[in-house]
Amino acid sequence: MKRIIIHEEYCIGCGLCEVHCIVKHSRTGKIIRAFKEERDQIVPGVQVERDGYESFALQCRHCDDAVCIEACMTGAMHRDPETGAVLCDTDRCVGCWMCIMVCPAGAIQQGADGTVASKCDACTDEEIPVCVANCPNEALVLEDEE
Amino acid sequence: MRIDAAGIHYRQLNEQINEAVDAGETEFVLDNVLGHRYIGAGLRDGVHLTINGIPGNDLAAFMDGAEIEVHSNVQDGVANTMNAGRIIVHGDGGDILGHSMRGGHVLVRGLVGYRCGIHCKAYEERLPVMVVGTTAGDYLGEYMAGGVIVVLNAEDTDGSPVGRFCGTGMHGGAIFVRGEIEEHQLGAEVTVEPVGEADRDMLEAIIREWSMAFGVDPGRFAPEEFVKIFPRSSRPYGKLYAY
Amino acid sequence: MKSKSKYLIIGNSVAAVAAVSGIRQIDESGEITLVSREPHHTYSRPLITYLLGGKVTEEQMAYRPADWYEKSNVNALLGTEITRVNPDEHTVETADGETLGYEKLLIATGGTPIVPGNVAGTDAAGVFTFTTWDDAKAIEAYIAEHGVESAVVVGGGLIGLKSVEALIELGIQTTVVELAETMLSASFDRTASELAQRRLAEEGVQVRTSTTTEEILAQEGRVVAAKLTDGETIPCGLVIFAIGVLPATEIVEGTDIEIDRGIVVDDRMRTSVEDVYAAGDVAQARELICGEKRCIAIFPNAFRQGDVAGRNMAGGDASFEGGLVMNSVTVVDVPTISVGVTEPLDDSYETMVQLDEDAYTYRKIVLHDGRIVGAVFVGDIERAGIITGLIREGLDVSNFRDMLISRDFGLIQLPTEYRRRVISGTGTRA
Amino acid sequence: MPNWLIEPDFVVERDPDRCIQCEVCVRQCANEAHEFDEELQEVFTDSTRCVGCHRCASLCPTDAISIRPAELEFRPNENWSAQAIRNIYKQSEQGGVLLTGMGNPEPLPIYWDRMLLNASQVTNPSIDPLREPMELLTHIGSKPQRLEFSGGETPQLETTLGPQLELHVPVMFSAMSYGSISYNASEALARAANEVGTYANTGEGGLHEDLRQYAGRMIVQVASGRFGVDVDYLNSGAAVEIKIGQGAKPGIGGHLPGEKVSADISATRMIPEGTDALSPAPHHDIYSIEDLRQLIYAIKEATRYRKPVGVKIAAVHHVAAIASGCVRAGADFVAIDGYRGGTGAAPTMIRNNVGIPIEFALAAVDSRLREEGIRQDAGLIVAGSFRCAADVVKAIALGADACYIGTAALVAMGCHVCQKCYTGRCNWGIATQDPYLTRRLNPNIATRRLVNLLESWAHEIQEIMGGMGINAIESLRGNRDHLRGVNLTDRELNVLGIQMAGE
Amino acid sequence: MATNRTLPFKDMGGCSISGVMDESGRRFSGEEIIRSIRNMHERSNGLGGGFAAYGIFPERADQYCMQLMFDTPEAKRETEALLDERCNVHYAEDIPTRPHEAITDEPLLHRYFVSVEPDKSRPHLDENDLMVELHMEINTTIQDAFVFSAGKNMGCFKGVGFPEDIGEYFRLEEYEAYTWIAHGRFPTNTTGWWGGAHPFSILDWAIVHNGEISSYGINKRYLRNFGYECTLQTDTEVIAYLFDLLIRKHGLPLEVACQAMAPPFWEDIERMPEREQAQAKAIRAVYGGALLNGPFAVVVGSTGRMIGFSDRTKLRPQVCARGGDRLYIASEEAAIRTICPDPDVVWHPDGGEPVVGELQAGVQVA
Repeated sequence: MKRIIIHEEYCIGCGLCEVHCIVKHSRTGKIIRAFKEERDQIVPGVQVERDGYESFALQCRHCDDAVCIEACMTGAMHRDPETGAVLCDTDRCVGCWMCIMVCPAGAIQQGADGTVASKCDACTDEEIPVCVANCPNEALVLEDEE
Repeated sequence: MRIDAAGIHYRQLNEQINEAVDAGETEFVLDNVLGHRYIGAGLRDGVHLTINGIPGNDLAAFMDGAEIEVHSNVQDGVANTMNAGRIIVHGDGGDILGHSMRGGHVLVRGLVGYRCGIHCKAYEERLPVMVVGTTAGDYLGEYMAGGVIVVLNAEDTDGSPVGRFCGTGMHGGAIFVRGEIEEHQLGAEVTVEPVGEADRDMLEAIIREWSMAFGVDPGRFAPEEFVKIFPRSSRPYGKLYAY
Repeated sequence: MKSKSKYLIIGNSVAAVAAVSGIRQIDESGEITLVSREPHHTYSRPLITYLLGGKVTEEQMAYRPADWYEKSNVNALLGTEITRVNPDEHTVETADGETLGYEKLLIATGGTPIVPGNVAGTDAAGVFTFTTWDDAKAIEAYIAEHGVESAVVVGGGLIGLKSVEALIELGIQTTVVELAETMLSASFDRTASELAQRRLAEEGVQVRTSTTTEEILAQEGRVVAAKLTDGETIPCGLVIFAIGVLPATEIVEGTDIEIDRGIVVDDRMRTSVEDVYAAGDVAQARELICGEKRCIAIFPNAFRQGDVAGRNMAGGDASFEGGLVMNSVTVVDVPTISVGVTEPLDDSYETMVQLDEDAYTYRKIVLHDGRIVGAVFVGDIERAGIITGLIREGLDVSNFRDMLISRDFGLIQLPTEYRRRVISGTGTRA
Repeated sequence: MPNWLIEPDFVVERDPDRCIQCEVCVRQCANEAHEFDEELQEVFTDSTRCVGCHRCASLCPTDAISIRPAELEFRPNENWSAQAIRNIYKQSEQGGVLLTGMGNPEPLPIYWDRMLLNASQVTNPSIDPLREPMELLTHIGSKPQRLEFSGGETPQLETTLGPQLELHVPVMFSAMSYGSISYNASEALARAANEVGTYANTGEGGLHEDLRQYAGRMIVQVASGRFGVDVDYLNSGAAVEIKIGQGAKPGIGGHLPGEKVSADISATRMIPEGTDALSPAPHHDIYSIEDLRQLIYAIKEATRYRKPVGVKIAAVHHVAAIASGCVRAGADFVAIDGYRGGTGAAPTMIRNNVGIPIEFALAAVDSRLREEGIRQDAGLIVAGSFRCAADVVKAIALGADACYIGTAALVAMGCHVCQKCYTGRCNWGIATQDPYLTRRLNPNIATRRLVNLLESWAHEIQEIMGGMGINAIESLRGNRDHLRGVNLTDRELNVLGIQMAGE
Repeated sequence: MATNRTLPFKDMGGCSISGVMDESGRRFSGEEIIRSIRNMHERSNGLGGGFAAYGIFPERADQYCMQLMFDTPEAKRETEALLDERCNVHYAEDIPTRPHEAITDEPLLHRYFVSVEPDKSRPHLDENDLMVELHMEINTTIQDAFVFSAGKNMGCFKGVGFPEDIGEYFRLEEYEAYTWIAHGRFPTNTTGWWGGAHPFSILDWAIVHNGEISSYGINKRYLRNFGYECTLQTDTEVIAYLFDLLIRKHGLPLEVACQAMAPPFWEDIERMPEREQAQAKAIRAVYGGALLNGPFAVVVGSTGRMIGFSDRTKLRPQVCARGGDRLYIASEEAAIRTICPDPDVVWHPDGGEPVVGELQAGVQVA
């Protein structure tokens, strides 16, 4: 599968990945409107962790042995058979946060309204996820994996 | 291996040494050396050269572990950018001895000229040590960034055993001088103190090493007779600029 | 013998489902027969309280899509109860007297709810346990039929709490009766329990602690009140016993399969008898932190065990790294997570705590021997999984322990090698 | 005391309709010009801190930021320029030497722009570089005056050619030390040189262990501080360059302040961590030309005559004589750095006022070496602000073997020529050691960009050569017939050794 | 080759120098100095070598020996016409040379033993002044003629090549002198011009120099105040003229002249005793234009005297030795030991400290 590889040594902590993730998952898809109208309603699926000079943008790792899928009591968390991405079916999610409890990367968040889990959807409808496409320093790279 | 250097060019001489070293030779005696340059340049561990005669400039440049014993004076530029090894000079040293030396020991029985130990620098386990038997010229230890220079003043010369501008631009290491040194002889970047307990053992060990090399009684030089010259700061020119 | 399957799975919940997928990772075609006493398509057991509370629909109960058995090539015998396992013959017997053969057998029968034998009147109508879809349907029907307005939930543990939540949703005045000094004492530490209790009280839930039910009082065969050991009598139209579950080991009792509290299994989920595996709430497997074999009736544990069992049944080589007690539960609107050891067991344990009572936020880390052995999160649960991961890994956190409790704590503070492995996404298990 | 005489160089404007308060600009400005006000939840900008590097504007996702020069006009005065006044404010406030970075920005003539190239029309054919070989391969090193062959039926070459550098593109990366630039920048230069088949130069900071894998395409420099110089270092590179001078600061040394001497840099320079790395103005073992010869031969001895040993000098008044001396002292190549050459840090007064243009220096040196019959004894490399392929072609036509580019390479990596390298706060992650900033330069990207640059220049050089009807760079090298001057005095044309346009 | 004189460059370069003086006045062959300078072959590059010898013409010790080079016979004719007009030529001959494979493109080399009569219209000028004037005039006005030396009982021999080859070419082993100075040259700008080699000479001053005079531009203009035309575009030239100016014309004691050229730092002056300080201040104040800045080591010859000194920070090497009656000064000790393997004493003089060899009391050489 294709996986977003994080080259943390090149992450500059700018946060453009978050910005573009928000835009991508906004209603309008237009950056200024997305921010002015919907900023509070979208939890970006990629979040930049910062500590001193170090940083990296972390989104769901779509783990091979995704413990969130194992822990999900509703079956909402599942692996997309086509892309291999781990996705959360928000229609089935009840917000039990078992996924948050087990995700070792801390890459799943409570959604903006607090009822369902929110996470990276790997931009499966894009050729390249927007966080990757807009990373100015190629700290995020989409790579084919065996 | 014994080589008669008379009448041969330095390049031939050094190539002969290098080829022999490549073939495994470790002991060399060079006779009738007279101004042959670059002897020992880049030579590594385990090689020992005895030089009879006056070697030319840049003796032991970039040397990296070999040992050289010279039974006479040496000319300028000895131990230039030397990394490791040992040089024993039974006579006097010229100018610019130990330029940018990063490691190894240079022991001189007599005096040394101007600008010796310039830019001497220590790094990790490498600690250059330069011992001057009698006196040193101006600019001793200029820009010194590390290492140890010891001036023994073995002949108790009148006045100061070092020249002017001693330690100018110094920002690391230490110079130990046995004898008088006046404020005006020192660079602005250094300060002087009596030798403390912390340095005593090291100084004694260096004195012993020199004394052994030349058959002198090490008891002649008591650590308390020395002063220590060391930099005030590792950043001497930090305030030179307007931003 | 009616049939003989390569793989026979007794149970239809998470462990069973995980076992199927585990088998299918290795053996795409070997015949799998799955037998379930309940007639339902595999459903999410924890959702029953949500179902009761009306938060999910029946359609949403499905743990796997409707075509899952088919797609997984599973022969599902739903509504079929197994009464007996005959390991020597490699067969099981159904309640209908049929015999099913197997090459590999998985027992994933889960747990049986506890109804205390020393409480009088538990046979009255309106007294329920609450562990199955049918329980939820029954309670819902009873409430509707009798216009229940108040209820007593016996047991302040997680099932009790989820039951209370469902009842709140239905507008039923609820009292919780808990034997211990605080609710949720088994999974939370005292501070978190008190926070949860306070939050429930704010929602009008009555909480009685350090007491329990002595007798269920009934009129016309129907519950009217619960009498507590402290003498108080609480009028109610419904009683739910939510004291806990016991491993459902009945079908193997009397066989050579070793039973302690549950069916004892090794790290490959094998019972003491060849070709018989057990997983989920019925199994007694190694616990991660103390290393002893314990029954840990929690969801992710069951999944993992089922997966390991399935893979091994299919000839794979999977190993269970040990169960870890952990719970995620939302108290009204306050999310909480607890993992592992939540209270120091002795002086050799250390704790780090950050508490804001008014905001209902609380974080606690329990350390032992330089490692995290437990944690509690109330209110702010983001990134709790990182701590869970550290507990699982047994990583020495001495060098960065002070950061653990910080709100800003993230993967980035962890040692590079560890975090790189996590970030790689290629394997989070040690 | 408040520094109220310091005025902003730039005004940063933020379009409130476009700003989405994403704080990308805040995080990208190492000078802290942008700040997020937590209370007002809004980004504000302090223009006095802006150095005009464009980092914020480049990364702003909504293009909400624009930067323009501060229009704080003094009363017009050709003599007392705003810069002159502000320099005095600064020095009277802080004392000390005015420091700057990059090359000379003063409005002095750029002679490349006054030389024009030739092309074939009718009388001789131009060549299509897309179809035909266009050879740029260049060898730099000492060549014998003539070759000796043994007699006999099949003549055998008797002369052994000394060590040569082999360039696929006649453009090399000039000396930029690890210390003056970041590790990532150093890595990118080394990798790009390897990919393209040219050379990068370590500068005087030694060679980082991790870069030794690229050393076959690196020139290792020996400067007055002798940082990182040992016999292994000398033998690791493709060639050794003795740095005597630098175009941006002829005659003076340099200081890498201790705070930049990190563990990694300390290991590379082989000096203790945190101490100033002081490069004295002279080599203290070179006070005369025969001393230079002494060092050249000391290095040749230490490398057993297997590496070309060259000398880099700044273009100054007697450059032809000096270059001749270097050649006669045994240099296998001479690199000359013009007065517009770049630097990480130099005193402003020196950078702006010392040295001569590389165009004249090159013309004078090439002519002199030819007059003396020693041109082929050494390669001739020129440096000092080559901005494009045409500059390179002109330099080669004037007589250079190859060019060194420094600033152009940095610009390829993202440098915006803000001239603040000396502060160590390069927002583009190039001239800094701050780990927060060095991450900004991903060496993979930087390598790619450098390779692209060199390859596109190579292609342009080939196009221009094709136009001249030349398909081998040997025929361009020193071929001043292909240059014509415009807007030059007779004296200038004379020194350049070229004819006037129209002649 | 006259074009070389108009080069807009000054000559720069590094070098080797060596000098030997026998203070007893005993004269010895040039073979030794050739060997000494040959030992430092590495310090020069074949573009210049030269010698000065003192006491070589005892039979004509009272006449000026003008040794000249001519690139063309016309220049020689023109020069001889001028000599006939200005002085009495007592004897003239080709300077003896021998064919040498390493020496090519040699000019015409000729010498004239002359004396000058006082110029009645300019009584303030003595014979030395007139000789200087003549020397300058030839150098500046006659194309392709150049004076190597014009002193009494001394001569300069120089040319393009390595010094040992030049020495052999001029058959120096056939001369006997009590002082020999020699130079191996490493110029950085010339394509080889015989006149550009060292020593530079005026009257009986001859000087060999290693280093570069950064103050050349002002030294040259300073000297012009006193009638010295620096025609050779070489920094070394100014040192020769400064010696002539300071010692001969201004009559300064040798130590003072040297102090003018390589004065102490002001901070050293400030520490001097009052009288010495006043003197040092005065010297610096008055002779600022004579201060030689930049690296140099020189050996200066003159009648009965050999002086070595270097710049005040000793940027160029200089080693001295004494053995018997002889004083040795050289760039490298090996060059001394080549001809004096076992000297009585070897020492390194301080920067700016003159080392002076003088004929022992009572010894007459000219």
